[in-house]
Amino acid sequence: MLSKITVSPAPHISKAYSTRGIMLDVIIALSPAVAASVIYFRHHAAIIIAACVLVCVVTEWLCNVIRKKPNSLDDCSAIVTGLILALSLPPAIPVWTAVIGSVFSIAIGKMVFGGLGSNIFNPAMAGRLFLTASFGTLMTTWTVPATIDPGMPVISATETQAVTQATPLAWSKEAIKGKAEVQTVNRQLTASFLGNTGGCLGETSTIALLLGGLYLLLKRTITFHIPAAVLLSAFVCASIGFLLKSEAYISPLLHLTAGGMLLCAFFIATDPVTAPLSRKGKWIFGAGVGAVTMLIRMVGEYPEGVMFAVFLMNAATPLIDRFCKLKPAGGVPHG
Amino acid sequence: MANNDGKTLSPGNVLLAGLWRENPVLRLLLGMCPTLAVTAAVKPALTMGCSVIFVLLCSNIVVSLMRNLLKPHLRILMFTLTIATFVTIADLFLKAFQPDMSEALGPYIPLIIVNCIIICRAEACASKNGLFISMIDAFGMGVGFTLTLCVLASIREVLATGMIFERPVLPVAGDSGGWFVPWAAMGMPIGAFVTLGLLLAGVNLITRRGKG
Amino acid sequence: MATEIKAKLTFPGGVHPPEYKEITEDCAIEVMPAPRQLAVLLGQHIGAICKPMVARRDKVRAGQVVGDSDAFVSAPLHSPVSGTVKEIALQSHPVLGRAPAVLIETDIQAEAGKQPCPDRFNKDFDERQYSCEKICESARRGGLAGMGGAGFPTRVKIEPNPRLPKHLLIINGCECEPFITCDYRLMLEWTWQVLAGIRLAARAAQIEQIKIGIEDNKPRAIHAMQQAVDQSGQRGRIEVVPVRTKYPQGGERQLIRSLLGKNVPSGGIPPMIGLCVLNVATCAALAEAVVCDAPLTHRVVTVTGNAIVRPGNYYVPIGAAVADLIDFCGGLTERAAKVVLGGPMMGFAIADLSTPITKTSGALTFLSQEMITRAKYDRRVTPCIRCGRCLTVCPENLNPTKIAHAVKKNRLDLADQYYMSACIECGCCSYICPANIELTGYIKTGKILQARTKKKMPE
Amino acid sequence: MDKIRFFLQQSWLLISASLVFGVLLAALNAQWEPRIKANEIAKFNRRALALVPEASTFETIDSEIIVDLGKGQKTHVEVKKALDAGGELIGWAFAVEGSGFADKIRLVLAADAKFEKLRGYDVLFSNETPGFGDKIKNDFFKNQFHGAPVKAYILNKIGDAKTIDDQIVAISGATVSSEAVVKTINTFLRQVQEALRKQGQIGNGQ
Amino acid sequence: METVQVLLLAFVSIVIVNNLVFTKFLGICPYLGVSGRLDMAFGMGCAVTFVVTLAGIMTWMINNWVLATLHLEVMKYVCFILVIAGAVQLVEMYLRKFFPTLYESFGIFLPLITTNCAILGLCLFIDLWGIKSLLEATVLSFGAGIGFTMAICIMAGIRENLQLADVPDCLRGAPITLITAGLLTLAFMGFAGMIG
Amino acid sequence: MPIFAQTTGMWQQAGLAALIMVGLGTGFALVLLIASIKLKVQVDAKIEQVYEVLPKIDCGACGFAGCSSYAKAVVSDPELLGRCAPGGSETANKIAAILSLSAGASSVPARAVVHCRSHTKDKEFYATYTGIPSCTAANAVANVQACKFGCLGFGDCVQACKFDALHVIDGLATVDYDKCTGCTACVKACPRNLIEMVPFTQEKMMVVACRSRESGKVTRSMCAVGCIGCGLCVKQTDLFSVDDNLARMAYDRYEPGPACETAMEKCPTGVIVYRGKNALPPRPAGEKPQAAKV
Repeated sequence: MLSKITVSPAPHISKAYSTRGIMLDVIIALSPAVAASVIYFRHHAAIIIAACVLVCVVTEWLCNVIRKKPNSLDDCSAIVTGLILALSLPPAIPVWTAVIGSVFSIAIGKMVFGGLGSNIFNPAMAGRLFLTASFGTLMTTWTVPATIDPGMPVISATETQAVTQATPLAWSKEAIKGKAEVQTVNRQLTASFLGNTGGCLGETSTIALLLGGLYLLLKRTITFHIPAAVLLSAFVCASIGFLLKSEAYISPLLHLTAGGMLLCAFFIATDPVTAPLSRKGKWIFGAGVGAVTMLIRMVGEYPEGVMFAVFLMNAATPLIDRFCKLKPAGGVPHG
Repeated sequence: MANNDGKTLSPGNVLLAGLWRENPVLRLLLGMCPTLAVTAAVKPALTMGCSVIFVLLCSNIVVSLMRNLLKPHLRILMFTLTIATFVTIADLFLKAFQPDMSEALGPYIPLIIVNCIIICRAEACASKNGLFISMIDAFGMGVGFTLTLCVLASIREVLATGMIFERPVLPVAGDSGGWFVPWAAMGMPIGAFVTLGLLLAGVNLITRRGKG
Repeated sequence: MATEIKAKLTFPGGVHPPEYKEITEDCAIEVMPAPRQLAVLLGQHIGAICKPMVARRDKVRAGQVVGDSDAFVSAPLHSPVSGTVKEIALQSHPVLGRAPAVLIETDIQAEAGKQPCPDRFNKDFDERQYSCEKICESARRGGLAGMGGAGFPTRVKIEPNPRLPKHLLIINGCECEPFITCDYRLMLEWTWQVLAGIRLAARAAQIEQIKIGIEDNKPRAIHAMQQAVDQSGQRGRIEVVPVRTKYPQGGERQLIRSLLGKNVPSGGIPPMIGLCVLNVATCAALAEAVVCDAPLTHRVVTVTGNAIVRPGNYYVPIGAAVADLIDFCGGLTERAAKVVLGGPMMGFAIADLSTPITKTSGALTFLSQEMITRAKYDRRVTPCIRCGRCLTVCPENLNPTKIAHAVKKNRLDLADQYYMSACIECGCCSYICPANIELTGYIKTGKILQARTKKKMPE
Repeated sequence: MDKIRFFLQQSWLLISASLVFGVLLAALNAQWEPRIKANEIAKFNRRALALVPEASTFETIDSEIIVDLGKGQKTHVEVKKALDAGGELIGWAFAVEGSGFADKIRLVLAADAKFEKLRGYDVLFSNETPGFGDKIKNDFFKNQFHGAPVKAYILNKIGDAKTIDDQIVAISGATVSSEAVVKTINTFLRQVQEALRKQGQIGNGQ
Repeated sequence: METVQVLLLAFVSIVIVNNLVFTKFLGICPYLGVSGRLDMAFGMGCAVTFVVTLAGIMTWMINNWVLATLHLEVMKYVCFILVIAGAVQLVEMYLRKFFPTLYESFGIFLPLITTNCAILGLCLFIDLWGIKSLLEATVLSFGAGIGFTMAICIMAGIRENLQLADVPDCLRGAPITLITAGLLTLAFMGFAGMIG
Repeated sequence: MPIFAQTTGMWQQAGLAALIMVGLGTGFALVLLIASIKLKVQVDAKIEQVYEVLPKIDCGACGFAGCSSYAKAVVSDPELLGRCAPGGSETANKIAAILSLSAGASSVPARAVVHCRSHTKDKEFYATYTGIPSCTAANAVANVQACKFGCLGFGDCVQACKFDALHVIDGLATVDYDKCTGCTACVKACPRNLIEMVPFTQEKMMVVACRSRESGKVTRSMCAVGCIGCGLCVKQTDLFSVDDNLARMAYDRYEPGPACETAMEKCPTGVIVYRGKNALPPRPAGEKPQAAKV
């Protein structure tokens, strides 16, 4: 009679919410950005996104097969990694580059550490950084969006001869060196808000990312701490630069909308696996990401610093966690 | 070392120990700094390996010869002195006859002084064994080290530049229409760390298979 | 009908599981006749395990002492019925596994069961006719123990202690666990008895100030208690305080935090900060013990869940087997998948249906398969993604995932660094975990392992 | 006395070994030092010869040339005359140093006899990232300097690399290294020219 | 003011941009060996910082004042290593004798340092870069120690987390540490070229 | 005579070099010698011994800060043995020799014995356990399997064993006596205290593989191969005793003999078995008619 009875430690009920649910939420939240990228970059975007997602999924499956572990594809985290990686790639890169990036993301970024939950670094950013390090030229070649805004200068690279367009951030770098007008760049604000400018697939359209971020916040998939901290600290850093030397540094608003800042704030830095656990830790983490990004953007050699900043703070996460260790409500127990 | 394991201390055994069973890089994790630093290309890696073989051989010979005269407190000092001398000789030699390599390797040649392999072999083998065994041991260890370096360097050089020994092996994309786009990251620190990490993992896998 | 109440007082953390109280909240307390055989466990709660005071084939009366101990932290055991001692043998215990128990065969004439006596109390009750010593002595002789959870002997709690003077009595009427309604029914139906118990306890402990904390999802109970307090003219002394509905509001540490904003030291007890916390059921039992001189032999048990035919609140003799209760309630439905002694958050799942009811078991919950798996990925455990939800809900502000992982990897030192011992095992972290990790289970395991290593240390 | 004996007993090996090693080192050094020096000169000459192919010898000038690196740092530059077989001055060559992307870079610069046009540069030593930064060794970039007037050069991302003027087109993907080269050349070139003019080694450019 | 700026830049450069561990592969052995626990790593870092500062200053002085004047550059390596080894041993003995508590906290790491190539490496790099002022050499050597401490502490934090992770068997230990270190260098790549 | 001049220069430099070297060497030798005498610190003799065997190159491969701290650690915790990569197995063996000598090599080797022989098919279960797969966790949840004393089979001991000497076979922890070293890690791991260190006076030991203190009737209802405390074995030899419904064996006095064999054969539930190297597989449960499940 009792064959169906089971026993287990308390509690015996649980909230109907799973890892897969969280990942699906993120995928839903990314869909506006995916849509925007397809609108602006047409088939380039579609092909790269499809390739990244597919390769990520296949790589994870292969790794599990090699390790003789149960299949972990149904938590959908590989799809999220693939999407974020694809959205942070420039539209013009060849598909094989995206494939290498995806394999690196999943295999080295995630599976060698033991799969989901064990990775120290954000896998998608690992892939992107590896590609940046390996194929710098390809990773900084930006195609013109299908709906080009004539206000932005068109440049041609000397070696490839392809018609490309500089991103607002690349121009901001030129402006810092005094080789471009800050005003020209600042005029890109609207275009950057809509996404009608050169840049990585999913990073151009601010409004699509905001929509997705809002969805995540409303669904409580992420808490507001990290996005708020990232944006706030980036804004403060950019403002300092802007106020001190407005002829060299572009407007802080453009810094927030341009490049990967929003994608990072809502989707990359909030990756729970690689972010600190406690609230205080999240504030520190977010502030660090924002500040390092702005440091690299304004002082460093790379036009974009988001992936470095995220990576750096990922590395510091264990230390932050340790620093922000929670004290029990009732004080530290004796003995 | 195998001398107390009941195994016979045959020269072949000692040689093989250095090559695989106690390979300094892959099994003992010694001398990691040069392993990572000079393996962007095969040529400097080979040069480095040869320098290590030379220093290892010389220091082992010297230590083995005076192993019975060593006093406990001054032993390490004695080793250090010997090694530093031979490293300087190697450095001078390279500067004189291989100036390009000397420049490419830079301070990593003098850093052989603090390469754990050398002092480790002096301590573990040369100070306990006769001249012949010490020499064989030094040779085995040195060759093991060099081979590992070369393997690592060839992987990295091919992927980073499409070349081995600065000779093209993969058609590099460009004007001549090759298909291979070099992975610059392999020439950077990330390439060094990840390749060595995966190499070690592979070795672990093989040894475990062997045991199981 | 009382109006809806929105309380503000609460504590940080906690979860909001579905309440399911509607299943039994309107079921009046019903007396269950004594079953053929009872098994009074000799170890019922925290404190020393009793020694049997009767022998095989002895005749016992209802209320006769069958087990006792000389230890300070202990309470005697009484036979709920008159009958014959059949045997003293090992019996399944919800916590200890197998523990010695006194098996009593009920006399035929005693089967009707003991009737409760709430009608002996009214607004004219005056606790001052009982001296402090008398109340304490009654509590001791009646075998009273906390009927909410751990079951700390009541006498020890209320007796004045010169080293730890108490200044406030907190009555816990929260009943935050889903499903359970026994305390709610007590406050509604036995209002006067509960109030009398509260006043007696305050007199024994020599406390002037009393606060009754009730969750705001029980407006009728709040109303009833408030009315009783008003009518008996105790308004200035006794305060009925609604607190926000949230699990584990009924944990004494959490209730104190909600009511006073104070923290009980980790691993400590409320008297350390001058408080005494009693459960409403304990108060009712105290009143009965002092006024009627009746020992604690019966208690109200909520039999509930979605896998039992006739859920309700029953007045059950302590020692009745779970199987007897199931029979009395019409049996299990087909869907039954789990039998939990206690509520679904902190209760003990039991496998052996001959396990007897103890003084501390306030509920018996029968859960169906759907209820325990829900939509959660078929209860498959996925890796921790460090989402931090367990940190947010932890009422003790701990880092459950870190502790659980440390225990999993057998790193007790690390678990200790993250204050494993401060965990109250409320189960919030396991409840919320999207990865389905049994965090509470691991922490509990870790505590057991820790205790083992500590015990082995002197060897 | 006993102490000294004890000490000698303990450490005679060390002392004698240091003696032997010291002598060994010094001897080897004395043996090889000329070669090492020759190597260095040969390397410089090889690079310089590629820039000034007509030259047969490079002769170090006697006068001191000091270059201000900014921030109060100064360095000494060893400038050499390129002489053809007839001993006629046909150009100048000197080694300069600046910081690149990863490490220092050392370049050889060569100018024509009047120090008005650059004969180009070559890399003596660099540790730039393979695939990007080490493209400063490529002809595409180097040729832009060949024949360029001695001026402060401006690095651009856009432009025609074929025109020889003071506009230098950067290597795409390696802006840092390109910039480092241009910056290093800019730091030294004009100052050396100036110094040489002051010393009367070359005309004043009129 | 300019000197201060130069020194500051030199410091930041050696700590972050040209970090010995991430860009020069120095000190990898202790980096892999002693980064298992944070407190050990921090102790090691402190000890290295102390010794490297001492060694940097001493070798700079010997190199520039003694060897350069005597034209005995050939003796450089021998002198460097003897100075480092001697200094380490003396400091260790001195600490053990006179500051036992300090010795307990980081003195145990001192013997490890002789074979730490970060120390000798830094001395050699200072020589190679042709650092001309003692002050700058001091700042550089101190910065190198701080950079090493930072790197090893970050790694220790990560490794403490990895102990609880489900790392494949064959990757456990050195391989995963190496891969993590590799990814870390990617993170620090962002600072490359920031300061010349 | 330029050649002569050159040689003189060289010898001059060599002399200087040698002088500096000798100076340095002498100086350090002196300092170190004095220091090693003056600053000698008392250390545990065993640590010193272990330290002497170590390579003393302080490479840090063991995870400790140098050889001396490893020596200290390994003396206090022998489980750290074999961490010294440069020294290899040779050093490990030497350290083991130093450590085990003091542990007393004369006594009989102790080996782990699991006091239960109930495989999954022999046990009675009340319900399915769905919680954490660990014995400690399962033991805290009320009776999953009827017998409170039997092996839970989740393998806490398997995890604790560093020598791969324990395996769970059909729900019962089983010791591989070829690998067991008697380190007692499993004894500490078992939440039900089923594993005990038994002095192996013989190659194989006769043991009562049960810990159940339930009455005979209850034991039978729960397990096909539990000890029912019938006392038949006690009648054969005084090596056995029954206490609290459970037969026990005096291991220190055990010697194989016909009386023991008879006791083993007479046992109605077959709970008396051999354990050790080359131990015969125990009699299958239920072979005797009495041993049926109630």
